[in-house]
Amino acid sequence: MGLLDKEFSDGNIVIAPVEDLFNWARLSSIWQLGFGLACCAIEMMATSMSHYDFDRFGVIPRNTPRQADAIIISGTVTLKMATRIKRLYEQMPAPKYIISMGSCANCGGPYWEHGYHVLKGIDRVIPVDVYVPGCPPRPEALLEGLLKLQDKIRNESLRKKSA
Amino acid sequence: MSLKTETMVLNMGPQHPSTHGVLRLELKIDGELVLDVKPHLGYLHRCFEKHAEAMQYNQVVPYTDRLDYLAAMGNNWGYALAVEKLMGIQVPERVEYIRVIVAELQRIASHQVALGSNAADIGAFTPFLYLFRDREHILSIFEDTCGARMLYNYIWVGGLSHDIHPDFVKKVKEFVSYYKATIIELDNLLSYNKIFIERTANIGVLPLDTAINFGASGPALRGSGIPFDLRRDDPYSIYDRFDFEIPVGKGLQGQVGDCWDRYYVRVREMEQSLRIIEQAIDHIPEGDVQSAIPKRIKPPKGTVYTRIENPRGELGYFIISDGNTNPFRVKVRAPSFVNLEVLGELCKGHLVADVIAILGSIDIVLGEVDR
Amino acid sequence: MKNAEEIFNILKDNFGDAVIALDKDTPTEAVITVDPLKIHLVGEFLRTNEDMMFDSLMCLSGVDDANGKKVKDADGTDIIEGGTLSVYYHLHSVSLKHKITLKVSAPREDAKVESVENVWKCADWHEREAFDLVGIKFLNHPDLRRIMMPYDWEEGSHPLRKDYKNPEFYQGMKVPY
Amino acid sequence: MKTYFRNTWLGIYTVLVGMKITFKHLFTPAVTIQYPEVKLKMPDRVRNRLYVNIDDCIGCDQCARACPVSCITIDTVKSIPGEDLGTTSNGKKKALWVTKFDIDIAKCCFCQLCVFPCPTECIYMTDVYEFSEYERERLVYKFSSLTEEEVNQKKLNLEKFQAEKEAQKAAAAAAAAAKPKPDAPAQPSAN
Repeated sequence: MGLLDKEFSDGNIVIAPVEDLFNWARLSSIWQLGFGLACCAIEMMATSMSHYDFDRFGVIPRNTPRQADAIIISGTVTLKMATRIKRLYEQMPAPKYIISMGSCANCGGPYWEHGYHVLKGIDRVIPVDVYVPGCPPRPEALLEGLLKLQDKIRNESLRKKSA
Repeated sequence: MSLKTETMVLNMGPQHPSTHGVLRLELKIDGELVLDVKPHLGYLHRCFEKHAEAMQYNQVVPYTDRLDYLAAMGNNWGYALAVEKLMGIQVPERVEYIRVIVAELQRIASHQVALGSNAADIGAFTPFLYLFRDREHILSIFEDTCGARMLYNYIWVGGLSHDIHPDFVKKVKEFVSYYKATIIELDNLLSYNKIFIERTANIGVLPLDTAINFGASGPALRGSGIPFDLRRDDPYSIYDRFDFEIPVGKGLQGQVGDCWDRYYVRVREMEQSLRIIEQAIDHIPEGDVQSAIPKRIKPPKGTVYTRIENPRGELGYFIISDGNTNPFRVKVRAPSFVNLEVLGELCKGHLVADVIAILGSIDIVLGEVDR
Repeated sequence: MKNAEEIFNILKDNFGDAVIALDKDTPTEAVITVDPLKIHLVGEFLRTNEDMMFDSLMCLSGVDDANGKKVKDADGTDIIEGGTLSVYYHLHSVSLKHKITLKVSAPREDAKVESVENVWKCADWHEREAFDLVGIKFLNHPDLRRIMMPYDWEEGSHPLRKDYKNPEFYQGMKVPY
Repeated sequence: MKTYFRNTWLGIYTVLVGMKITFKHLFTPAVTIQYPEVKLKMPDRVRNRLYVNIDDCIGCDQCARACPVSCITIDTVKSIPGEDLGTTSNGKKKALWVTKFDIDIAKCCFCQLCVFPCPTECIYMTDVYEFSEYERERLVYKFSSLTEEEVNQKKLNLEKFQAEKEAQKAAAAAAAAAKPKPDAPAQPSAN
């Protein structure tokens, strides 16, 4: 997970305040990988625009995976794209978080039955932290997913890997 | 002194910062000069045509939404028209009027994203924010009408899923008068901005005969200077009752058919859409919007090809029916798919940075390129 | 402005046996059936002839007619043997404003159709798509590769055929739900 | 030279025009919705999470058939005579136990096609849009109000009832067969 893993992996030292500080820093500046796949990407764009304003939560789109903390899988993941997404995910530095946005990313969505070229859920390739249902989810729903993710980060421990 | 450089192959995408979805471009470059562009598609191939074969006719409508997700109303309409033509259904007047209004609103909303992302790719971010702000008005009208923000499933075969909301007329009128003023703002902010003109004028010139031979349609074709619009040249629905102009590229800032012309045609088209809405909104007749919806959709054997003018160009549906409740084959002639073919032709001889400007000015939506 | 019957007669005069039939019975549009190995000549004629001027190809669609025999293959899955694959061409003339639909059919096992890529440029990707999804080979096409499916997708498997069966795995990813 | 200066002047001037427009927007009210604190009022036709009022469901399976993505699965068990399942709110008599009514909301495409055919209007789309989850399994909503034991009980009841009916029928048939032809030739036995 990061900096303090090895030193404190088995000790009983009280590191709660440090933990809190780390988690607070992490949750309030989730830089996302600016990366759209399909219909949900338009709602993701709408979320970062003036009406919903992603920036209020410290979410700033970054164009390179090397600087990103979170990736929002916004749309249908096809088999052709899945390998690329996996590579992008691997390029991101830890800790990294994934929001699966919309039905298609959750489990193939409307394409789960006959989609010969659709990956049935991004969780078959990379681990997902929050599933946001909707087709596409309203911008508020995406914001709520983000708040859920922040909750998750807030309760994380440095000693235990949870992601 | 001439420096000898080797050609290099550069990959753009499928993940890339420009806002046009998952497209991979293989650029062959000599220094900064682009020698050749090879688009690689299929990163969003969602098997629409296979799904359509497995669904009943009315169940295909939600899937058509997801083709060109910026202009879902147009997709619904094209499909509904095709099946109506196959079955010989005459839809009521009220339905026709509502369809025209929502389709024109959708055209504005779609062009807003197109213009905004075109500008944002080049580096002008403020117009993007403003255009998305105005787009929310249209989305809220649609949400009142049918309950969804983006993928509506509103236009059904033979009718509409809901009648219009009681506030619909009032809200649309408010929007029209508001947006007429805002387009002028957009013009001053972006269209006549010298920096923007420098980035787009004389870039990616598309000559008319190339455009026709490549089958380009929509603003990409009209930017080259031909007033070809299916709403007038192959009229469907009730478009022949409205008075509107077809904006064409005139080469005001450079040659005819450059990126700026294509951009400007879109801006002027939004104005014309507002004009059509103004003419239609006061004349919505009374009636039932669901009276012509068939109980069971079972068209006779045969083939049909219909096309409508979607924001991106000519959207065609080719449906083969074998007399069952499921379509035998549905093929979508997606405007972006055809328009994208011309990209290779346009980019030759330009700089790498111009590729983004050209791509933005063609305005593709990968959902319908790959289907 | 010409209707389908006049166009058919003119084509018949010029190409004889290469133009096979005119199907007027469909409820919406008449379809002219053409020999798959002569389609590029017919297309060239239609595009350049002064009475025709079909300068734009609206749509080109590959279709699996599924009119063959349904049989079971070795492991019990239904496959179709025999029959034809078809390509539909929808043409439109910008200047003369008329439309026509052409159709060619080729045997399913070895479907070969002449490419019209050098007649209408936009046929290029449409033909690649028809090759990719239906499996029709276009002769003299400059770049006949898969377009939608990955390049390393199983050889000879074309998803829009009616007897297509999903693969279990692609590059270690499970395909079915 | 002249064009150079002209271009420079145009560049500066048009940028200033743009800046004037953006400056004006400093004084327009902000459009941002302060989401977690302020929530928009949803329009009355809004299409979000599906909800099933299971008390009204008669198990007719029409929504499942209308669904283009088949995300609804319904299992039913026939009731036996004498069992009272009650009526729905619009007076339809129920005849089936709905033993399973699952909606996989993760597959749902929110098209509302399932809502229209429902005869009792028990399936509808609500305005709840905040329902993201940490686990995918929790997005499968189970609406059936019967517990597993109850379901098994119902199935057992039906089986018992059917067995009884079969037995009765068989007895009746045997009686009927026995009566008219008392000395019919013996059935050729298989073994």
